[in-house]
Amino acid sequence: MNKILFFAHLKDTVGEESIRIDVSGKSVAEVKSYLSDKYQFQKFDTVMTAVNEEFSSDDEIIKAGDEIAFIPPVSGG
Amino acid sequence: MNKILFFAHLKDTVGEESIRIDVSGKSVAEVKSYLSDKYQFQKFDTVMTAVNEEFSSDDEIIKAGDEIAFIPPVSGG
Amino acid sequence: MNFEISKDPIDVQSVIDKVVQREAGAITTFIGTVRELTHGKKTLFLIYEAYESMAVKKLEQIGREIEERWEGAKVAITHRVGRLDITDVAVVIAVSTPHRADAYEANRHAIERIKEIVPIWKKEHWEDGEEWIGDQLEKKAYPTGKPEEEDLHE
Amino acid sequence: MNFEISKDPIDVQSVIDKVVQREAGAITTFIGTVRELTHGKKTLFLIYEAYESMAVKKLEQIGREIEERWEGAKVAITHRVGRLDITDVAVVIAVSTPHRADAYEANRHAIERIKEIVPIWKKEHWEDGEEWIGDQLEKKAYPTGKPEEEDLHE
Repeated sequence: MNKILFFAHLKDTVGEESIRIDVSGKSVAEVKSYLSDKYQFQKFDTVMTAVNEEFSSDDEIIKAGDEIAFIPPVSGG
Repeated sequence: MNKILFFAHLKDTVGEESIRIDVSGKSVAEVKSYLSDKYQFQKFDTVMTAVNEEFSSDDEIIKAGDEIAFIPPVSGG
Repeated sequence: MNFEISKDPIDVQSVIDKVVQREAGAITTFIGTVRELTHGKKTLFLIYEAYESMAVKKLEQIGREIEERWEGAKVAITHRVGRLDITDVAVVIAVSTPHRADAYEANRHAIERIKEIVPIWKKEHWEDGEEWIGDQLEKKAYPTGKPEEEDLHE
Repeated sequence: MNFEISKDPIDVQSVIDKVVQREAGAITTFIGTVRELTHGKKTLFLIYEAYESMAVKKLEQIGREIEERWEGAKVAITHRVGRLDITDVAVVIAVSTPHRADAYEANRHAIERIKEIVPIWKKEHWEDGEEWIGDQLEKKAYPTGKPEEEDLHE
């Protein structure tokens, strides 16, 4: 099982801070594509992905228990 | 009459913060030369002069009541 | 804890206190405050949200970057989350160094990097609406050493 | 009173408070502290002395320079005098501006100008002696628009 976190406009779109689904064995790109289709995310091409709190590339393969977060362009400071 | 102020190493050399003498009609350069001879100031060539709290040039002429200050290289901050 | 996300108002002095050192002659702070007008539009208030655990790690990374690049530098950063009104303090960055030029440069590096890699977002609230703000640097902000998304798409 | 010479310890927050403005998104501070080692020599404590009335005028002049050059900038500076121990705060410069790059540059301008034109001096006390320090910029610091001494000598 994997926890998937949403922030900012993605959270508003999903209506939840996080969901739990099993995506182990899939690549980050596959997970992004699946969720983008499911939720009809806007501006998803500028969204980065973090796996276990570290930025990841799209070809990283998800393992069981990995926490995945989608990171829209940040605006802190 | 004029008040003449000394700071930092000049004050230590003179042994006083200020003296009162009449130097009206003299130029800043003349006053500097006179006091430098009198007190045997060290490193006096890098000392600036302020007349009434504003930096002055050596050819400025002192008027009665002017306050003159000798400003060694500053080291605030 | 030199790197924090805080739900409460930030006490500037307490951030400064973390970087005081006998070897330092200079401390710079950057205090980001909520500005009323941006591009002529009047902000009423902001909401800041963070991926808190990762944000702390990224702030720590920025601290390490600075301590490696500017000798003798010490860094502390606190970023606020939640609702902030005009003039409220969103972030405090304190950097101490032996010499002053470094304290300015290292501090500037910290705020630029926060705007690139730290997972914190702000939602601006105006009289006529609200919006999550992104991409403030007006470029896509990918972390160093990671390929661009485009390069990964087939 | 945004420009002060103080015999008492400086409260950093109170200097910051003077530059808070609704139009500002950034406040930078520079805090000059007493460093233990300079060129490998161990300082025990410092004495700062000022030509106070002129020093305040020169700080005000620096404030005007900044407000003319960086749009929307607001400045406050307090410099301490008297005996200061290691890590004590000698000067606090706070600058607020609408945009952050200006806040760093304007603040840096302030400290450089303080070291050029503000009549304040420090005496360093070491284990084996004491000395008035001058000419920290390692150049003669003549005020803008005034001829050099050499040019005036016959």
